Amino acid sequence: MTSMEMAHFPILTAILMSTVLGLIVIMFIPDGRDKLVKQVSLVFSGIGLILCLWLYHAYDVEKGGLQFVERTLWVKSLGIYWFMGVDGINLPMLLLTAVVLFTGVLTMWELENRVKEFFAFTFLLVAGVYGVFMSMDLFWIFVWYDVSLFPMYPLIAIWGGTRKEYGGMKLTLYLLAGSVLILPGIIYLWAEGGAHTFDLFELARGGFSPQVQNIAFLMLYLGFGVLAGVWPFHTWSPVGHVAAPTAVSMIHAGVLMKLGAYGILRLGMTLCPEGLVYWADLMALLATVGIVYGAFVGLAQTDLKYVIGYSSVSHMGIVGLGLSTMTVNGINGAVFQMFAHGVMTALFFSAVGYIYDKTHTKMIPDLGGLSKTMPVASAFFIIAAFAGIGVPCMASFWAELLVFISAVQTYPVRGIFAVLGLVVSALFMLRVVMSTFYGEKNERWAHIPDVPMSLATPRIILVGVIVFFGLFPRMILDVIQSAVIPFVSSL
Amino acid sequence: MNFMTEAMAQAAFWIVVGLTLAGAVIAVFPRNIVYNVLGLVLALTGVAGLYVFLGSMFIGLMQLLIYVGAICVAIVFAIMLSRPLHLEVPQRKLPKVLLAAMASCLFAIALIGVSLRTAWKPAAERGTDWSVATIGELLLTRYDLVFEVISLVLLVAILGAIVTAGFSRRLTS
Amino acid sequence: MNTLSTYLIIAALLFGLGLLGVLQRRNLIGMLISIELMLNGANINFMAFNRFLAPEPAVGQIITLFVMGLAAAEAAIGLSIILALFRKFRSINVERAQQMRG
Amino acid sequence: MSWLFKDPVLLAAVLCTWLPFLSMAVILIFTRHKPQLSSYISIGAVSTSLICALYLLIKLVHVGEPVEYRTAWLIADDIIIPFGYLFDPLSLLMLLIVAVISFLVQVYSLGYMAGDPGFSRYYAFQSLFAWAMMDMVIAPGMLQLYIFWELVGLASYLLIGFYYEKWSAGQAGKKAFVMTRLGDIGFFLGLILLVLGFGDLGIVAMNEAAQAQAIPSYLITASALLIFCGVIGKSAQFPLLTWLPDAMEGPTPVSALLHSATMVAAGVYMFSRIFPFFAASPTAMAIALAIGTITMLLSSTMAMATYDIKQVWAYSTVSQLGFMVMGLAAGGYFAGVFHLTTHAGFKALLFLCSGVFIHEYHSNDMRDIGKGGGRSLKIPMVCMTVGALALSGVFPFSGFFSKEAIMGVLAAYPNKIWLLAGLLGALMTAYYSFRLIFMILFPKKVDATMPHDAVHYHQEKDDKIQIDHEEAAAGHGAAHGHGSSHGHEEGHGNVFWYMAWPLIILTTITLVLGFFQHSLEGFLLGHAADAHGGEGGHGAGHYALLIAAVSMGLAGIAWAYYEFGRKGASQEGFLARLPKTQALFANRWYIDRFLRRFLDRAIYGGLTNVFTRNDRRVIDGGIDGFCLFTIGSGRLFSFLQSGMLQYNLLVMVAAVGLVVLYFVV
Repeated sequence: MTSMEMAHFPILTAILMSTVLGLIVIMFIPDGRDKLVKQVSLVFSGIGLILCLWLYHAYDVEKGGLQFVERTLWVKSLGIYWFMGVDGINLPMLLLTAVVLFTGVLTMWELENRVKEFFAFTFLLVAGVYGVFMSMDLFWIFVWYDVSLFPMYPLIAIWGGTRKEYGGMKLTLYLLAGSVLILPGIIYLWAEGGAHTFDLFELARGGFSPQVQNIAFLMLYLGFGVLAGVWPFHTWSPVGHVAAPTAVSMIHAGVLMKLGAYGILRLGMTLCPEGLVYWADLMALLATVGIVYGAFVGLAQTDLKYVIGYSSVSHMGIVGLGLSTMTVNGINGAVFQMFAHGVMTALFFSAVGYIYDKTHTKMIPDLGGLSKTMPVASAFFIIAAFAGIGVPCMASFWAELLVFISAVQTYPVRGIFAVLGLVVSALFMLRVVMSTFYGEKNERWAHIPDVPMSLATPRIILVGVIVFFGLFPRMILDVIQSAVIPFVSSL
Repeated sequence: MNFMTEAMAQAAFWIVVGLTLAGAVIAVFPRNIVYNVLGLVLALTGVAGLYVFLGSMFIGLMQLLIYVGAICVAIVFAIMLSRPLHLEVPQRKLPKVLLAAMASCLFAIALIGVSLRTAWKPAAERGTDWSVATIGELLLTRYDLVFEVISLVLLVAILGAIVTAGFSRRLTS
Repeated sequence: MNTLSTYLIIAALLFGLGLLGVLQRRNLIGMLISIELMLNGANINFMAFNRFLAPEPAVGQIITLFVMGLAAAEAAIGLSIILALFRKFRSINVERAQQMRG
Repeated sequence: MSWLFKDPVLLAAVLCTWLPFLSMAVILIFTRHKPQLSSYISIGAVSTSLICALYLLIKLVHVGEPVEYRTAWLIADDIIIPFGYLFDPLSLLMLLIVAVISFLVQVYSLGYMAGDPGFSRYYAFQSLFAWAMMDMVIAPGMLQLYIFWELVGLASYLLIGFYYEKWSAGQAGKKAFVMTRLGDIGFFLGLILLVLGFGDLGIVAMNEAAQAQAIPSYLITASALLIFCGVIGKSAQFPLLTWLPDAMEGPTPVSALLHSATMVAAGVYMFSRIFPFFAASPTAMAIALAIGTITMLLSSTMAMATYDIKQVWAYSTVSQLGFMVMGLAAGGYFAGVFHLTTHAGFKALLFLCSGVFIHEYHSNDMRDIGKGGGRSLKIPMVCMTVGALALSGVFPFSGFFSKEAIMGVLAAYPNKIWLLAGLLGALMTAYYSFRLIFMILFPKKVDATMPHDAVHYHQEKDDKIQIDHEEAAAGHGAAHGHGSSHGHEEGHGNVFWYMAWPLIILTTITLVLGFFQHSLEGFLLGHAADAHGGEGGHGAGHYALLIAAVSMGLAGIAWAYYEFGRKGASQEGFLARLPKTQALFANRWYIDRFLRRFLDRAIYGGLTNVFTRNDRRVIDGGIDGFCLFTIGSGRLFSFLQSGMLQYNLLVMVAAVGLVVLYFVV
């Protein structure tokens, strides 16, 4: 698994470098050349996307396991490795990141305020995200994790909207509080590991005593859980999303929140399986509360982005529930849901972003009857809402199906409550769709043009991804499964 | 004779002590800065006298040379440059003075307490070589490094003083 | 009269007076003067220990010399800071020089 | 792709089910702005589906064993979700019904929807519906059925809320989606239970296992009851029946297609699909029977109190669906399916006829249509009367045969109360159908100018265009959401015949379908006849029952004639003299109000409110409070860090002094 085949082209490093290089190039573009900045960003995010697609294509599902491994010793005395690889769990995440970055850049095509800095920070953020997803070394995971957290504050505080200072501060503080738990957790495991290595798999092979696992798992779970929007640490998510600019919301809700769930899965569950068993009950409980609670609170919101924020809480609850079942299908569903929710949420924010840019409001009572003036823009939101409800033949349906089946099996009562949450989520999505897009033509917005083709492109890509994986779920599930089955059997 | 010398030395000692403390009081209390400097000169001279009583004429001279001769003059220059005489002398705040007095009394009492409570023991074998030659030799042999470092510190301090006083003028103007 | 504790008490008093000056003076130069007093108090201690306790009478004197040298450096730096501050605030009152308050 | 062409049956199935999907995609992506082309694409797709469905039926009509094709759609550990096709008599029949009705409705819509700004969108959604419904019908496994079942719900939501400018349309769509979803949750949980307990969700496997008693009975009862929740939601059974009348906000062809013939029938279809499975649990069957009966009676009473022509048929649909559920739950597999078939025909007919009236007179109120001269539209009037006769169960229309079949099953049931309920339902059905017919046919003459108008409307067709325009200007037509100035440019007759031909075809079907009862029975029960034991052999009691049922229908018609039809009738009905009862019926037995209250109090006012407050006050408040505490304590300590050197030093000195004193002195 960790064989030292370094002969192949280091594609993972190349993907990572596509963002880092993009960042550097953007920084050297002279001020005022905004168009050039956008083009360069598009090119570099496109390179990342193409590489990720190629990676997805080249990954050998039959063989499974960790592929495209790059592993070199970096700091010998501490046992830090430059160790990257892909398996079925992080491969979909990489693809998701690439898609969301690419569409995010396109979505921000009309940005005018401090364009260079915006894209530079965005690329830094995404470099961190790529790094976390592909690193298999605890040290690097933590480093990249913090790299991805830091740009959030300037991105929100400078380009943000409603209550941006408050939102940005709250988000940053919450996430840093999470990483304050993660770092001691990692160091604790490193110290207890005996071999003094940060290599994830070597640590996992070494194993830990149940006592250590219980403590370390709780630390990692809570630390990453903050980012994954685990109830009751979720309140940063709606506030932060409301404050953030469109592309940042897309990347943040679409990708960064997955980082939390991925961290729980990759670090917590791999290293501390017995800790997982010990805390699984709690995890399932919090996840279920999150699903139901998020949906109910979403019912009462009047701000479009708040609604999406709470729906994210609800949907990330499904991920948590899937992870807590410790069954193949639960984890399959959770990883699938991470992917599906990422794309869906990106579409949501992308659609809202256009509406907000044009109307300068995202308060539901002020909108209404938008379908008449901007049918295409409305269609994107409505499609996202259906994906959120879990309509079949959209990617998230399969994920929810798998999670609920295993949840009802493992935790019958909680599972049933979670399924009931679906009705509420349907109610609140449709409520929003109706009050925003249905109804008489609103003269206030009559002058607004519908989304032009150039700006519709990112949304069309996202819709395409949702429907494609909805119609052909095996395209992604087989990949996920190739990693999950050995993972569960090793638990 | 012996008794007389003894008594005179005794008297001289206490006079020196009195001058020193009086100088210190003058250096601390009056609000006019010029009195303070003069008080400081008095106190430092007194200390030089005490050094003589402690058996080191050399250090006493050095005290006069460095402190009274150099530092005090520097302070006088500073006073003249910063023109504090032209400025209104601010009123003292009683609570602050009281607090300061209490704290420093506390500290002084603690110091005196320590010095009185400790059973000081002289070294078993005590040398008698008080000569300047030995001091010079030791400075250039055993304390060579320290001596160099101190020299360096002085150099840096002078440069620093020039930079701080000089550049700040350029920066603020 | 010529006992160790006499000198130590004198040094302590000198130090205490200096301390009092440092704590209550608002004039920076006044504070500097008080600091010189405190240094002298310390020097007296060195000399006294040198006279009554030390095995080698040269060592205490050397230390006193060093302290004097450092005091000169300190005075130079202190005074230049005072001058800089004076230019900045048009005052040498410490209570005005508080830009770093929380 | 060569595998596709090797087997003509498979090819036909794929074409049949996926062409509509393709047409939806093409319309939405490419031809949104070309309404005419969009409609041709959609109709082309659905007519190909119809041909394929016919081909499949002819090809497979004599195949005894069900034909199954499947491929793995999703493989997740031990759960395999297949995608495929199951052809047995039931699915072939239903596929044909769906294809026929979809085709007719889409043709009809060419006239009805002509000139609507959302014409392309309408056809895209129609195609979406056709795709979902057909894939649902021929699903070989329950999970595929569930998936397309949900998609059918989605299409229904989109079509009900088609006139999205209308607030009530949006509300109705939302209500329909959420209420059916509520039932679907039960369905879903039932499926999960079955997956975990039994493991195979193949329809054939389930039915065979249930018959062979390979599944523990408690599991069957529990999962059957949960699955029945899906039927309750989709087929608008008690207590989730109120969404269907509201769904009439959609365009009338949609009501005809979805809310009478196909989508709502999906619940009943699913019931019959796994009939042997349900039959294995007497408890589930008894509960289903009770719910079907309650639904039938309640909605019949509601239909008696409304004046909205579409609402009447909507209630009647609910009532007939309840009747089908009764038939199935009483053990009459063939009776239920047969009634489903005939009902699809005559109810689509009734809706489409009403659509013509609504299209002409821009009113849903049967009194307005009557006064406007509804009787002068000959073809729809005759067709509607035929439909109403079929609905009332009068010989020789198709409804007669299927109702008789269900009555026969009910009569064979030991407890006669169900039969009585069925007869009462037949009486009420006849009453409210002919109440409507008579009100249109013999309008109450209060206004002397009305007959003039009627002539005006009918005979001077050229002027009619102008009248339409005037009415539109008066805002009367705008109430319907679609502009009324549509379509007439291409000639009124053309539009009219688009709408008339489907009516005539459906009327023909209604007239002749009943006589195919025995061949259908043979076809449906062919291979399974032994297992069910058939439903023949009612013996002598059969004729008594026949007379009773027909006389009930005729009595209802007579009653309606007495109150609405004869000269000088008050046209008020007996309900007008019982205001409280009328209020009860008109308000749908207050089911809606109860649900609304529940939603307002428990969901919006209760849980949502509590959770939102909790979020604001407790969680956010706690965090913000913590932050404020941090900031406050920072402020507090910052006094120590006043920037005043002397205070800092003072504290330091005092502290050191105290420490020294403590340790030394």
